[in-house]
Amino acid sequence: MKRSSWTDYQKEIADDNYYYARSCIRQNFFPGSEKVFLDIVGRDLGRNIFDDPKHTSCTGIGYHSDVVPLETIMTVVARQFALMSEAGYENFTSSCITSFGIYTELLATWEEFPEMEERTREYLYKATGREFTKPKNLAHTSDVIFHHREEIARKAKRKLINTYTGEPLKVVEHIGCHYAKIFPKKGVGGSEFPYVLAGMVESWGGEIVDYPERRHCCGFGFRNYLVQANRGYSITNSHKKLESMAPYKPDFIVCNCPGCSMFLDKWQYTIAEMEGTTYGQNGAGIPVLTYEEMAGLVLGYDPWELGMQMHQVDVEPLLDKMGVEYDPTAKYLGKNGRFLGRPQKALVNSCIEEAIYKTSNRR
Amino acid sequence: MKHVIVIGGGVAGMQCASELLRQNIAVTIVEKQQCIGGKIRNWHKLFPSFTPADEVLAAMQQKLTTHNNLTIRTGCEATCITPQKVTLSSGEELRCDATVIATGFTLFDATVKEEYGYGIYDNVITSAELEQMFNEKNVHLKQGGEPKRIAILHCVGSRDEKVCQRHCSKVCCVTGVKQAIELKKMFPTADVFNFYMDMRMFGPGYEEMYREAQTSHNIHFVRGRISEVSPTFNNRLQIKAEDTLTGRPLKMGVDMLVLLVGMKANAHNTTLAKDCNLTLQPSGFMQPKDSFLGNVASNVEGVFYAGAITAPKNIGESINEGTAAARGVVEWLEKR
Amino acid sequence: MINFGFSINRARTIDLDRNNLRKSNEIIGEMPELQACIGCGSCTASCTAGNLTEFNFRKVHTLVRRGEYQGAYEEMNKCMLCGKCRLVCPRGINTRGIVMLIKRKLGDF
Amino acid sequence: MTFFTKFCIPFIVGATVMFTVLAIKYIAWLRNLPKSDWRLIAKNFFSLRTVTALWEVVSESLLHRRIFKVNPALGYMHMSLAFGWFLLIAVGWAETVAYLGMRWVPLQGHVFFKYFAALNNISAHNPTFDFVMDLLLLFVLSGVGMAWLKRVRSRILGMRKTTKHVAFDRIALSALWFVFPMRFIAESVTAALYGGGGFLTSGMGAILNKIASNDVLHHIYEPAWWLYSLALGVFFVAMPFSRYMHIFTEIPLIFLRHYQLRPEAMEKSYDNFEVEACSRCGICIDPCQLQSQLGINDVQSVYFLRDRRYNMLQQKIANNCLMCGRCEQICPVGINLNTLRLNSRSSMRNIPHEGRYNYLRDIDKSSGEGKVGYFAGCMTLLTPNTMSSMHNIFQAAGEDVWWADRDGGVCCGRPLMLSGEMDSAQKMIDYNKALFTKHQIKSLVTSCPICLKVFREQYNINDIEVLHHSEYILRLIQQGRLKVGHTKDATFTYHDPCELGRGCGIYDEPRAVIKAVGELLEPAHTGKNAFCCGSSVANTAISDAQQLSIAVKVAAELEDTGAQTIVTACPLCKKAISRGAQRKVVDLSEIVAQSIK
Repeated sequence: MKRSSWTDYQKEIADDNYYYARSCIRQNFFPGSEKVFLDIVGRDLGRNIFDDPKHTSCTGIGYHSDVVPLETIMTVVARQFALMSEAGYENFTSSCITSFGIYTELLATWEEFPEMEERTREYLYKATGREFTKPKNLAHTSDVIFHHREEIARKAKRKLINTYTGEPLKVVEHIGCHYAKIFPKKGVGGSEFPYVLAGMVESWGGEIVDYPERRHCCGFGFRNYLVQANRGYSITNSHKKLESMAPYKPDFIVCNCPGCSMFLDKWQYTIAEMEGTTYGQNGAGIPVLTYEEMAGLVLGYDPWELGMQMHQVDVEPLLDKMGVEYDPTAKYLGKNGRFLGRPQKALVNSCIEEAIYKTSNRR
Repeated sequence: MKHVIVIGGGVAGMQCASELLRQNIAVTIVEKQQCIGGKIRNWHKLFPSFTPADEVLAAMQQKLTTHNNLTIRTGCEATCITPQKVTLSSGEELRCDATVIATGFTLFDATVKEEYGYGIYDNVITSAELEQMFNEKNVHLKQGGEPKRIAILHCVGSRDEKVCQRHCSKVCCVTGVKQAIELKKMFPTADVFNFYMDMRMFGPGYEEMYREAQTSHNIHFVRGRISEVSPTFNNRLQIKAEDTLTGRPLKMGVDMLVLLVGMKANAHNTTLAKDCNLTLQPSGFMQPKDSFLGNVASNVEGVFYAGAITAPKNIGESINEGTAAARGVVEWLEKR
Repeated sequence: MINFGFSINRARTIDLDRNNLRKSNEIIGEMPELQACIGCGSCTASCTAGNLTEFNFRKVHTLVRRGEYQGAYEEMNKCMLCGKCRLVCPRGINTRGIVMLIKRKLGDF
Repeated sequence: MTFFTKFCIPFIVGATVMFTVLAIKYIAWLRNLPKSDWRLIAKNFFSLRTVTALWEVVSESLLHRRIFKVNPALGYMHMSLAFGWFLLIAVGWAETVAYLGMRWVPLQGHVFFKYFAALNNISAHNPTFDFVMDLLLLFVLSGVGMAWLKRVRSRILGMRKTTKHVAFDRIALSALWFVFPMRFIAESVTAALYGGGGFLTSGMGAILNKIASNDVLHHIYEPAWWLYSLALGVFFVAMPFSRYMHIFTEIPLIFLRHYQLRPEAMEKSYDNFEVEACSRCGICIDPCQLQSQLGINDVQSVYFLRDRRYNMLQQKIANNCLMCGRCEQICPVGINLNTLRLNSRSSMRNIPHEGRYNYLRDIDKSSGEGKVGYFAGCMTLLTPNTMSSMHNIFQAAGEDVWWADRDGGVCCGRPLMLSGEMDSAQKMIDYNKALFTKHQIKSLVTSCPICLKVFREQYNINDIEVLHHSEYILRLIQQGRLKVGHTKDATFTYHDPCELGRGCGIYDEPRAVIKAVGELLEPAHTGKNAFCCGSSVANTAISDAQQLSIAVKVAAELEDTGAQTIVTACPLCKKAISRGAQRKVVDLSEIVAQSIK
């Protein structure tokens, strides 16, 4: 296979001075990821990034579930932009794929229908007394990591390599529908052969798995999950994806979108409970990482600092493969060293408590 | 002696030239490629009779070789065309009494339909490449070996607004059926699937060939456009489509995917239209003066069209238009 | 196993790699004319049984050709063999023969 | 007196085997007859039917009257073999009686009388018997000669095609062909050595005496009788397993048939008599349009019965029949070929399926009423001209009509029956019967002969009179309720639909109706001999192109009459013939509706 088409889909990504917008799902389910992103950009890469406490949810989940009207979300988005300008930034970066999709969509809408932008300005002013400027550069946070991937590679403490065999780790990447399927030109590599995560994986020594359902939705699908009666549809789609990738025996899945990380991870547990099927090389599930976690591991962060104990599928087998040093007993310790309790044992997080992790026999 | 410049040395241009020569008119053929013949040169056999393309080409060339009043200028393009003068890309100007534009079409670039994986996966090929393989008598998979299952996708770059090709390229359906039969004859145990949106068997013998493909060659026809192509674990191509006649999604692994690339208007047409005051259709093909009474005339007196310059056409129609254009030129010259 | 109140749906996709096409090939082999169907729907439009039920001859035989046999025998059993479809088929397919053949191949006689 | 010598053994063994097998077969078949059939036999045994049956045995089994009707040469051939041989046996018996008086003589004594006469030194010859026996032998030999000829060139005997035979048939046939020539030779040699014999054997004996020495004749004397006995023995052994089983089977069949036994929708023991009474004469081959028009050579009734008898019947053979009834109509043995084929199909395909057509339960949303119910039939829905014509006719006659299936109904069940699925067909029959009962109609008119046949034969709706529209229209005209104008220069020809003519015996009514509106010109094949249109629902094997090919031929013959319009009385025939015709093809109702005054 000749993967060259991604070069047709290049986008401009700001190099420094980012205004950071958090993600609802990520900060709740993968809080370590957002923390480590700020650390990587601010500390490791020495770039300026502003985490503004004033910003809110973009209301994208509500929008895609038909409970937030277009005018409302436009005004909310306008307020985020206003906050950005007020803080003196021009480069907007959002942690959430859906937010990124929303921002892209609304900027495009305003481009096509200037009268809607005018109306939004009016609403925003009436509601908050603020005025906004559109960002000069809009990027998803994965774009930012992608932009700096070579620098990260230079600073890497570990590579995406199986230390038992010396082979590159096999990675399934999933970019999330709202990243590039709506506006392919706004995503690195477009939607057919997206490159934003693949670029990171390749730069850091891993190997991308191209499997038939690569472009398929993770199964979240907003109202298909949110309405309980529709959840069968949601899990069926995740099931389809997992079935399709399983023969390739991937070492882990890396996701762009917080929702996708959550569903590909947690539905593995549900599928195991519903029909007894488990995926992964030892039947203990395929670990699902956010790209921030992947970058963090490469840069030598402690997995528990990255929040990887929050995952449904145990990550220890992957950590062992990568040769990550970690304290198994510290997995469920809180910030102050207090034991937080452990989740109940289930098919996909069955890693033995006292951990007979294979730390020897490494090359 | 009158002198007419025919731009484009494909079947339409060649036929037009030979008709004009018969009327004692001197002709210059301006051809972009290094030799005349046009796209038929790379074609293997022509539907629906499976006539070797060589035979048709040789017969047409035969008509031209005997004439002294013919000049062939290969390797050059016409940049400006008026009834009295044709400017070549080299800057050279040729004087004449009338011009015929027979520059045909451009094959659709299949890489634009990225989801079909052309240029990405090894065994995704275009219909034109398949003809080339037929010509070389060497149809095989990139990794070697014979295909066991082949999919042929119709309407690649036709009837697709996503790639700004609204029009139907007219000949691909028939070509798809023809190539399916040829493949089946070559690999009798292979399964051949045609994915179509509509089967437009407009010409004589076409429908019969279609039926023949279905019942005598057991070629499968699935009504539905392939949506995406992905590699599979065992190095095949997985294609997805909707089998619209059952209303169910369909997927399967194939060894080879043939894309029936459509006819695109030459990019050159736009500048030609602007520089020479010719009218363009929304499709990018040139607009003939009238769809019924002026098929081969342009909106500029003394500039004529022949062949696929005005719309997708098959070989027979293009040849006929060559004749019609020559007739139009003669009438126009007599009138002047 | 835990009941979460929802289930994993069976894929609706026709998977030609998984479907066993042996019977389909036998059916087409015995009556190749079935392949001549152009999906015009005349058969179903004129169908006596289709007037009373959801029976769709065209759809069922198309599914059978794709190796989707489940329920096809039961569907074909709705046919009354009246033969109107054969009279209207523009491709001259021996539709009644096809019904009987599919039933023979998928049923027990 | 001795009536045994070694060469008799083949004959005795053969005869014993034959009679044993025959006895086993007949006893088994009779034992398995259903009670209802036995009751029929008991009821009719002591009646005139036995006498008429006896007469039919003579006229058919011996004289082959019906074959004579088909073709005199063929009739003569069959008669010479059957009747000739019978007379040889009967007169031969009389001959022994004449020579020896009324005394018991073993079977071989009668058969090889000429040999034993010489052996026992009965020297007095009876020239009358000698002459008669030789004449009879010549009679039979002429038949054998014709049979040989028929094998080589069947057309000489008026048959385009003759039967292709199986191994047993070939053995029996070869043996049979040898029996009479061998008898001729053996008796001639006897006559040469010991005198006697009539004009044939003594004549041949004289020639033999001239060309061969006494010594040689003595040498071939015993072998000749051996060969004769062997031929008989082989024939007898092969006979119950070959087509010659018909020789005896036809006799009980004729009796049983006279006692009103008939094959039915399901196979039963009586069928054995019909199946094995088939002599494979092959007369059914020629009228078969699948043969004459399409060149299909292995599906005709003779092959169907053969395959069924030897348990090698395949669906593709059983299904490939138009069931037009042209062969049944001509069959010299009078076998119910259509019914047998139907019940074979039924055995192969009838899978009782409780849940099938359950959807018929709650679909009845019919409304309206009327004394006369009109059931157009599925096919008629595709010939709306027939429906509107019927509408006009009903209106003109002031009839009070309830339309049973104007907006689509349930099939009558006949097509399913024809494919052998009797149990499923019954569900349709039950549905429609309930529908007719619900609407309290007094008579039921249909435009479709396919429906008509099943309404009449399977529906058991005795309180409702079932009429084909041709019968109904004729009745309206005769009653004066419908006034039609007669146009002299309107010429029509009429195609008899199979299900209407041969199927229901309705030939005259449509013709009477046509004559009421114009002139009727008959095609070459008409009435009982009318062709099938080729699109019969009974056939699920032939292709569309094959159907068309038959239709073109049929249409051409109809057009040859010179009539302006082709009339038929079946929607399927109309559709089929229209495809092959240049001239207008209409339903009977259409010409009537156009002529209403």
